[in-house]
Amino acid sequence: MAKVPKKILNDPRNVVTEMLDGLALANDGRVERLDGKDILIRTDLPDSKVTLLIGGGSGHEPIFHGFVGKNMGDAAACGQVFAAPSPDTIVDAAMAAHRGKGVLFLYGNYAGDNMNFDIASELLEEEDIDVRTVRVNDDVAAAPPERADDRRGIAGDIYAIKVAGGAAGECDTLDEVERIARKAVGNLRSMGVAVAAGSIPETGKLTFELADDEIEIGMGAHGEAGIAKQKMTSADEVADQLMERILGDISLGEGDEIALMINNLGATTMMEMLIVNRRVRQILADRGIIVHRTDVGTYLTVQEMAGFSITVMKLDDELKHYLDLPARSVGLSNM
Amino acid sequence: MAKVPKKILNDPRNVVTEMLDGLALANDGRVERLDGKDILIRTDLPDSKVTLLIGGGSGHEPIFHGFVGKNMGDAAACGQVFAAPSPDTIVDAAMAAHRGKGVLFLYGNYAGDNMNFDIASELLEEEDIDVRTVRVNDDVAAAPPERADDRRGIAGDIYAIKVAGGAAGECDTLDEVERIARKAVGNLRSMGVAVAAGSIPETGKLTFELADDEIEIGMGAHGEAGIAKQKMTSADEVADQLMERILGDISLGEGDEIALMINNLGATTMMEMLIVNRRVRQILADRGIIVHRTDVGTYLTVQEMAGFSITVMKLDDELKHYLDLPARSVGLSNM
Amino acid sequence: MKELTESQVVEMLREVSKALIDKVDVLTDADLATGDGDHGIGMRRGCEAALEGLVPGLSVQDAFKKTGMAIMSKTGGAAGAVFGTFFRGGAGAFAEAKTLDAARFADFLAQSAQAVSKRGGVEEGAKTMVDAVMPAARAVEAEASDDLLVVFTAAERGALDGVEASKAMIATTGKARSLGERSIGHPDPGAISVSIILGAMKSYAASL
Amino acid sequence: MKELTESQVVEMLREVSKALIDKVDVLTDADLATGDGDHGIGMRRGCEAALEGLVPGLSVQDAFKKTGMAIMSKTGGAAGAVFGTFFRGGAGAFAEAKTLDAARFADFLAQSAQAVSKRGGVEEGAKTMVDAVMPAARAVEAEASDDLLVVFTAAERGALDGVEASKAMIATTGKARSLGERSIGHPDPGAISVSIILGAMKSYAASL
Ligand SMILES: Nc1ncnc2c1ncn2[C@@H]1O[C@H](COP(=O)(O)OP(=O)(O)O)[C@@H](O)[C@H]1O
Ligand SMILES: Nc1ncnc2c1ncn2[C@@H]1O[C@H](COP(=O)(O)OP(=O)(O)O)[C@@H](O)[C@H]1O
Ligand SMILES: [Mg+2]
Ligand SMILES: [Mg+2]
Ligand SMILES: [Mg+2]
Ligand SMILES: [Mg+2]
Repeated sequence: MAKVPKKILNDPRNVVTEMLDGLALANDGRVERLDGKDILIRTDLPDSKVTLLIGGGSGHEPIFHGFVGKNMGDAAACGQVFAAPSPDTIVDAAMAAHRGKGVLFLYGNYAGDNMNFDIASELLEEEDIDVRTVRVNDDVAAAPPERADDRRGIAGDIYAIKVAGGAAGECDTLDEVERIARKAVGNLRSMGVAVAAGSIPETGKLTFELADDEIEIGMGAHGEAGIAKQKMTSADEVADQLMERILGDISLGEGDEIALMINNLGATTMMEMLIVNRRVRQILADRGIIVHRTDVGTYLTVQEMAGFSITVMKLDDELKHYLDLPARSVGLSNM
Repeated sequence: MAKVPKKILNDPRNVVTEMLDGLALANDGRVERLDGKDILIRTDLPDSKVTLLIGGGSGHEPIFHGFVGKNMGDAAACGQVFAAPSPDTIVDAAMAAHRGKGVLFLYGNYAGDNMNFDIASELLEEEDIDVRTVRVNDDVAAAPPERADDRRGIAGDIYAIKVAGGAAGECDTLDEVERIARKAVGNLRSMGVAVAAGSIPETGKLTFELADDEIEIGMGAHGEAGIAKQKMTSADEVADQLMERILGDISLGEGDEIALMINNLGATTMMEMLIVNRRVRQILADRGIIVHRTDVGTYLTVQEMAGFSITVMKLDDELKHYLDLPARSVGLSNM
Repeated sequence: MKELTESQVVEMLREVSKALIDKVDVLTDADLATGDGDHGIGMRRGCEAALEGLVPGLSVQDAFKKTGMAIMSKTGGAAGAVFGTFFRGGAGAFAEAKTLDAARFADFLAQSAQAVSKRGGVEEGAKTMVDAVMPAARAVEAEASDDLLVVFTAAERGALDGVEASKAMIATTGKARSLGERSIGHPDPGAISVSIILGAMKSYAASL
Repeated sequence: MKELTESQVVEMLREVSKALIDKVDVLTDADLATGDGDHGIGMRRGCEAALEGLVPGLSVQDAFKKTGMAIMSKTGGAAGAVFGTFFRGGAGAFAEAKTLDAARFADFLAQSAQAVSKRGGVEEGAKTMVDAVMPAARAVEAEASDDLLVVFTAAERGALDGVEASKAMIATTGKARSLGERSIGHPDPGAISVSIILGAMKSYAASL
């Protein structure tokens, strides 16, 4: 097995707690940890609002803990690295963030997350809190369209959070927020490529192996297998492969508008992503697809995995409105 | 020599051009490449303003090309990877961005940048354009205080650009913008630590070597040697070492306010930086130093180098005002 | 022996927790092969919490429930939910009981098997821990003995058969799902944990 | 031979460019040892641009200026500025000249040495290409020959001595500065480039 990355850490078993402390401090007072739990919550929650609860395993930085704030998540329930949060964490987060109008759970579609959030949702119903669930399943590599419910949630999470967060900020009912979040998720398609593995600090082991000249097209956000291992190839060819799959999965034509995200899985240079963006834009321009906004950066990593993913969200006026609402957090806009 | 990172690129000799194309496209119309040159320039430049020209070698992502926009650089002159831009590039950028009120050159203090910008400045004077130069020299590891002019510019560049950009947006005279930029630079101190090397795409070679259990404290932004190589140690100890040097170099006491940046040199996880932030905040709290704002992210990399730097800028009301002005660009705030 | 006292049950569940903690590397490697590599450290985290709660004086039912709650709240991930459910889901079989005997254990295992299958939304064949729990429950049922060592031995045997059988399965849930055919040949990590749990019970009974 | 015609000068500068391009790996490795590793590819970029501009019909002065301008605008970094200055800074020595002879070349080298030292803000001893240019200029002066092969040979010799001497120096400018004492033992990459330039001139003269 390949050499494990050198890391500057204290006790590897405490990474999540120490990280959440550091994150709360980095948020300049806009969020805090809830009673030392693995929960980040807004300090500026209005008295009455529909609550957006996000969450999932840690280690996919800066998601989820980095997307708590106005017009984003109201709180995040954080698990250990690559492990869904426990039902208690989710329940505690939901109860603390609840402001009388119900809670939308928004998270990536994984067996572990589904089970833990479902248990939490059953417990919250006993407390008479209205809970709805929307699962992000944007990874087109994970299953064919007819089994879209089996698809994983990857970087599409961010656009979903941004839209749902905006809706939860402005809309009056849980029904409405759920409807809009569902529309966002239905319009999201992503796919990634990995060139090198990431690791879990506590095990110190890389999560998969790739030969020196190999890449994996369609790899998931925990190193789950993708479509195929193949020989390293050019940026243009990789962009072509990913875009062919993505555009083949959603109806997009001349004049349609999209949001476009190129997300760093960890150790990839921005240079690579910008070079890929150049090709992606050529492909989109050829089809007359209009890019309303572009986000190139580090939004959902797999620790130090090298590689990137491309996300397309088809837009309408409503989605555009909520997506573009201003928001500020460690994971989003730092300046 | 260690294994070179796998990269998804096209021709390694064209990385800068392709990257700049991709970057201009990622900026959603707010910047463009100037006539296919290695120059990015705002598309929304007002008719009359003091011009802020930034620039330097490429490969330190997202600086400089990612910081062009309102309240940031008006244009960026970009060199090849780790190589200062040529005088023509600088002159062309300055001429195109000049709006009648003179040009401030703001860049990192390196022999190559100094010479190329100086030549450009001589050429621009022949065109009767008023040019001033402010060099960022925030790296306390590079030389003792009495030789501060020998210090390199590292992540302090970003705060300097942010302050000078704000000043160039609001102030009427080059004198005033220069004064404010100089104050920002005088108040900046940074220091970094490297745990693994980055590489230049065109050579495919790592820029230095470190043993598996070694780190280099004080390493520069091109892999220049720092204070010392030492054995890998804990996040808290590394934070202590960097902060001791930084705080020993600037007078900061009870009640003083700072901006704090923890900058990813490339392949480091956000987890590591947040854990470091936790310790940094303890150190600052012990001294009663107030953190006005925190920026934890990827602002100035050395390609896929692993490691991070810490930057402190001492603030007064004027610096705070310009630092906090809203700005949006690929490198800054993506949402 | 025919039954375990309350304090023996607590001791046995402590041995179960320690056995899982001891096997952290085995579980890590198994999960690296088909998943994300965190199954070992997840079970360790849960079992360390269980050890804190497993103190003398607990009833049989509470000892199982406490173990399940610790795992459910500290392990996280898929394993937290399903192993939490495993220990809690069948604990009703011990309601009011002052001892653990073969009949109640058989009941526990059968109920737990139903509970995890429901929670996970999977039947046998999906390459999960359900593939170890179900055969273990059937083996206990078939054995129809009232000797606990015999019963635990049968349970471990059933689980180990399940681990073996899981190698040939194509995962249809969890992180291994995306491997598709590439998951063939690897055992399911959660199934291995089930065999460790039941094996530790057997060893405890044998040690009495 | 005593002089080179205009077209021979163009040819010679083409050979100089090709020699630097050929040595890309040597220069990369030298710059990796003390700097950031881009000196080789930087000189290659500049020299490739120079080759495009070095076409028949250029005057002696223009051939040097064109070479300098190509390097200045395409190499970038410290080398772009100093080697651009090297070729341009002394080119005035060839003003109006129809040929390159030893006296004019000595003049060129002396003026260039001054120009690069001024541009870089450094004297000898700072571990830069100035440490190769200055001894080369002095060697040519000392040689006082009118035979170009002799002159170029002396120039290369001076530069190589400078490369050798640079090993013992502690860098006080450029990216090697921060190495401090750790820079001792490594030659300066820019000094190596100077020796390659002058060596290519010698080889060209020898080939005639
Ligand atoms: N839907 C499911 N139903 C039952 N068990 C499951 C399900 N999904 C996963 N598991 C079990 O969980 C194990 C993985 O646990 P773990 O690695 O700790 O969680 P994660 O998959 O979240 O990383 C699998 O080996 C499998 O036995
Ligand atoms: N101040 C200076 N004056 C003269 N030459 C210098 C100076 N700084 C650097 N050099 C020369 O430039 C060479 C480095 O060139 P190069 O690697 O291309 O540029 P950079 O240092 O910008 O990466 C050094 O080896 C040295 O000879
Ligand atoms: Mg997991
Ligand atoms: Mg350089
Ligand atoms: Mg796992
Ligand atoms: Mg160099």
